[in-house]
Amino acid sequence: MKFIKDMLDKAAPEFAPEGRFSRFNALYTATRTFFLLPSESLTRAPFFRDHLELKRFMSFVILALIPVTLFGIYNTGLQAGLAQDTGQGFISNWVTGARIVLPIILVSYAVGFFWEILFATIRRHEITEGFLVTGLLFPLTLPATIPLWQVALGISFGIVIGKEVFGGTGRNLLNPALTARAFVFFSYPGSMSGNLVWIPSIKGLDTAVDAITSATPLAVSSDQGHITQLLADAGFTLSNLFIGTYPGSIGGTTALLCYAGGLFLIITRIANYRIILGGILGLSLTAILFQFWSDAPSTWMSAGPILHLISGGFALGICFMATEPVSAPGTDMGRWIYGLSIGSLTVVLRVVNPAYVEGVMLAILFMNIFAPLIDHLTLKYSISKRVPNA
Amino acid sequence: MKHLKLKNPFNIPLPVDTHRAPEVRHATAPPTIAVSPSHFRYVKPRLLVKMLDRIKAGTPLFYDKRDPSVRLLSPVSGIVQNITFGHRRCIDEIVIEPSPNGSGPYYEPLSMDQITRLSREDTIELLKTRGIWPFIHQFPYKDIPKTELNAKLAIICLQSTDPFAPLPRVMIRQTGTRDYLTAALAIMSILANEVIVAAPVSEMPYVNHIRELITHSIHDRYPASDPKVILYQVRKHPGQNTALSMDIQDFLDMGACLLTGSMPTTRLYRICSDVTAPGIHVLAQKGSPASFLLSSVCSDVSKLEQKNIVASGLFSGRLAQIHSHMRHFESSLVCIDREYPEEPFGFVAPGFEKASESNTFLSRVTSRIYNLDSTVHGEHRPCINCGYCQKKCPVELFPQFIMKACLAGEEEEAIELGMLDCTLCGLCSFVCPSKIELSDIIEQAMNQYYKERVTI
Amino acid sequence: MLELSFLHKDQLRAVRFAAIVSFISCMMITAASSGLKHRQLENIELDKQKNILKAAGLIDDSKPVDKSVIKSLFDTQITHLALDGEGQAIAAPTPDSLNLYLHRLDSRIISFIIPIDSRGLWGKINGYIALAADGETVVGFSIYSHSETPGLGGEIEKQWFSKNFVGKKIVNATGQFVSVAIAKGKVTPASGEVELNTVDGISGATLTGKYLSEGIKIILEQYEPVSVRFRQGDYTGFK
Amino acid sequence: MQKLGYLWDTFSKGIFKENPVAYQVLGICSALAVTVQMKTAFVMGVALTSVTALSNLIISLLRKQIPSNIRIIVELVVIASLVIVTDQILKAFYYDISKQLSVFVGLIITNCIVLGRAEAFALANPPLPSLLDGIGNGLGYSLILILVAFFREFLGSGKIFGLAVIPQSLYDAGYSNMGLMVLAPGAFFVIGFLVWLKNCIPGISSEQEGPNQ
Repeated sequence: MKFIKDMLDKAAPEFAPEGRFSRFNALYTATRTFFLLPSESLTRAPFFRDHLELKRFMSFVILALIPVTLFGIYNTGLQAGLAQDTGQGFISNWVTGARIVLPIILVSYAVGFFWEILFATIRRHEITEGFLVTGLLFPLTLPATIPLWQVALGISFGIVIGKEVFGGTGRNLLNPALTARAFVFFSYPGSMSGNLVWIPSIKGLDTAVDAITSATPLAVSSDQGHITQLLADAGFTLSNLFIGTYPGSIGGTTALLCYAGGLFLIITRIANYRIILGGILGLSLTAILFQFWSDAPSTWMSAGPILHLISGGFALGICFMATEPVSAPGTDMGRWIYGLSIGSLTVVLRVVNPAYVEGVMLAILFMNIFAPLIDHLTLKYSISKRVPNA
Repeated sequence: MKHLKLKNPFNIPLPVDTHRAPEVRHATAPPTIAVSPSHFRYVKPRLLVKMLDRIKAGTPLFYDKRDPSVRLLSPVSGIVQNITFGHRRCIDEIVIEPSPNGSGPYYEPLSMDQITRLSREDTIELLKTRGIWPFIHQFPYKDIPKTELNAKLAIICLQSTDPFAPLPRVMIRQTGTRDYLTAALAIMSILANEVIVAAPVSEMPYVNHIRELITHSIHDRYPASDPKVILYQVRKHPGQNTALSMDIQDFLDMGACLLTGSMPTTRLYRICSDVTAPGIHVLAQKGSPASFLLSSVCSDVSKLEQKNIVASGLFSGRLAQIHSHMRHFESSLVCIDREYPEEPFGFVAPGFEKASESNTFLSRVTSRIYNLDSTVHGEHRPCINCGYCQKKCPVELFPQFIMKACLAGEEEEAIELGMLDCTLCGLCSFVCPSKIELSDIIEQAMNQYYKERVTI
Repeated sequence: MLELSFLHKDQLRAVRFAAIVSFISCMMITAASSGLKHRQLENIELDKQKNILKAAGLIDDSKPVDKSVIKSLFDTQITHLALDGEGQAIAAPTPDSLNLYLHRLDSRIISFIIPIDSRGLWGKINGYIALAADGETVVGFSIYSHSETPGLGGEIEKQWFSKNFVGKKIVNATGQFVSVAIAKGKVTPASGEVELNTVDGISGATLTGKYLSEGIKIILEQYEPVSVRFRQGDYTGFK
Repeated sequence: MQKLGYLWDTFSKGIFKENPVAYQVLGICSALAVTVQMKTAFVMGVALTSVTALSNLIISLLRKQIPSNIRIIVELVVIASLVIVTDQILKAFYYDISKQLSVFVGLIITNCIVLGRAEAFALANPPLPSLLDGIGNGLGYSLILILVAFFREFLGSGKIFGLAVIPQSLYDAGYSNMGLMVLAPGAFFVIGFLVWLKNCIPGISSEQEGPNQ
């Protein structure tokens, strides 16, 4: 540690305002504060500040995401192996998965970081930590066969259009990771949906990642039978939907680990529990309502709350995407409304809308847009409950 | 007696004095004392003394240009040794060297009977001539009250807002306190329709003999004893927003001045040379120098210069230079570490030893008293709307929205959001993970609004 | 003359001005409309002819085709017929009559072209399907208007998709009518679909395929009497 | 000389400084609809430019005669007639494009740019500057339209003016067209992006002395 500190101290004058690389001060500060948490002395009240700062705030989201990512890597390898009867085995699943998933994560981080540094340098502000989460969340929402250039383009769009055009972190209306995903989803529907994209081919790994046919649970449909039975026939039992060992987006399949991560974030109070609980509640209530009224047992309309909760990336969305504080409402009542609406919209989109069955993404983005309005109304309401102050 | 529950208290354990009767040290005469005009918020002072003037206790030092009848009197006799100026040439300190044989001003003592029969005009006149009027606060700005004001409510809390302020049990123990309190309450009920006297629950066993004077019991934790927090909890209609309040020591001094005819010249200070210890009570001249007070509890004051010396609490006080003097409303000195090492990979460290309100630190599972330090712990970042500030606001505001309105210059929106209810307790700034000076931004906006719109 | 004295002088002026301006505009619009009507109708007709020729496989849309080529090809090789419900040609089209286009080369019927009007995922799909004179083999397919998602359902207008249809049969091995269906994905021996009656679908656009399959089936069922006659070699009324 | 400078200013203002789409955010509706291909965008631009120029000219000529109480109606009658004639001409001579433009040519009537220029400029200025103002604003609109269409057609279909410019080998290597650009939201993003760029780059923007101050 001493060595790093010495090196950083030695380099400091070069990045100082009159130094040679003063333009890249943001980069220097980011590097330094990564290794050494800064601790400037206070000159104004309050003379004591909480130890929690944004780096820690964001790194705890990453901590919660690590199991999901690891499982995603394993599952990618597992699915590729299962589909092709090659190289099945615990170790080889990891290796195959890592060879497919790690490049996606690396590209996402590298390209996103480039934009962050560029804007921080031009606008002369610090590099913000929120990007660390965006850069990991985005790959987790993608299918494993996604071409890397589309990852790069997607994260660029998410960072630049989703965040920087509004003025950077703290001013963005939309969740940047989801904006990036929505961009790829609508721009390259061929690589984001359908049944060709979920399982990468191992044989083609050395040249280009190719794909093998497989459906996602939300795309399961038929004319007769009950949806639970249809899912089971297609190989989606409750337990593997919950654990996540089925083809799907890299991080979106494992409801178990996503909810565990969500619980961790609730306990550490990094995520607001109102959004997550509201989402689960809204989804369950709407699912029950649809189940009650449904006259089509073979569709997702009659799937019931449990199936809706554990499939289609809802867990990832509600625990990690919806809880992004900047694009969520800032009042407690607003957060309940926001969560409930996301949950309920998700089911509506899955059941009623025939084209975009993966409804979580659209539900969250839609409610992102409404967050300022929710804030406005809930603030008005809570002000009306107060004794006026003037 | 009603108990007031505090919604969002400060939860980090602070050292508590568990002695039934803590020790009180009496400090000898300080070399100099000072009065600070800039300490009185909004006052536009016009000096009435100059350098090397020989003055008596009770001589007016300055008056307020907004209302010349509001004057501040010298607490001691002596020679004006120095007048220092601060930022924008506002008068920082009027330093007085006390003469050893100077005696206090003597007014005619009043009996309880006379006090209760005073008219409103006479009371105000009396308080102004005896120099007590500037010690009364009027909400929501904590300005000196306007003479024509007819307050609906007055709030007196036996403990100052500051978590390190002298304990009520020490003050109440002093001789004559009960009478002074009764007299001061009588005066207050002339000025306001209703007077609330609040005491923290933990102090209740020690103030039994004045129990019937107390109307409300409050939470122990910071900032429950802030009169504005109490006001928020008890108020019923907007008319009560202009409530009056006084620091408990000033309040007792007012009673003493009326009953005995002379204004007490000493004040009780609590001095903590280390934040992890409860500190020591010191009775000293009003306006004593910080170094003088510290030397009475610590043998080697020069060692304390390594630390930040904070006058009047960690949350809303000021950074005191060791040679500066105590200001009028200040009643504590806390020494806190100035440095905190640049922690390697601090953002993922488990954090066993950190005093924090965040559940991301393992120290949250114990309730030990951890060392505090006065550093930022991080870097300034844009607001991410996490809502931690509203979880800490004692008057249930939305500090982040008010802050944004203030920065955007939307005064009306900020006021609609309840900016004027802000008690400036500093908990929002304390808890903010983006290290935004919320409290500071709101205070500036409030002051600016008051100066530009309310007073002319 | 109308009595206008109740109007103020200014108002009178305004009315007069408005009348003049309106008159001039009317004249201008009428002139443009009637003067260009002929050309416009011709354009609409030409567009329709082009789409029919495309379905019959006579022109390739990837290159711009000259107007005169379309005209001469259509005039010499395509005949329009109106049919009643039983598939009998009738002299004059009625509102319920079916439209049919015959592709003839040297008085030999090569194919007949049926207009498609189907439901899609987001809106209507319009196009033409051409069947060979044997009444069962598809020889051409073209879509000229739709509102499907580009890149997904929108692929139906692409050449690779149209080419899929060529050579497929609308009857099964035993000669029963089954229509042509669009598969969910690629048609493989393993997928359980009859290769003869199924074309490759568009990955990710299952619903567009489903609706279009249904649409084609409904249309072909309507024209089944015609197809049957072709299958039996009964060309009466088509000559 | 001064006269020429004034005329040039009148003309160029609409193209850059006070571009109706990028600066005043007018005429967005058609900009979304007709910019999938550069060809349609170009024809739409030409149609709008000619309508704006002619309507400005005609209204400027009539400006002293038009009674003020019916001036909006008169302006609308003039614009509507011009639009209908334009639409008829397109239908007769450029049928394919007119089919793609569908109702949007007809909707030029409601395009705020045309009526806006007639109201704001032509009613108060002599014919020549009005004509130039109309052409300038029309060209400004066309410029943005063609720029947007360029991005949308190039990224969305890999073509420029209908000619494939992205080689097949690139597609074989894994490249694919950006479907978002073909959808209407694609135009939103491109226009928003252009406005952002315009506001970022000093010199071509009059934002500094714009309505904020």
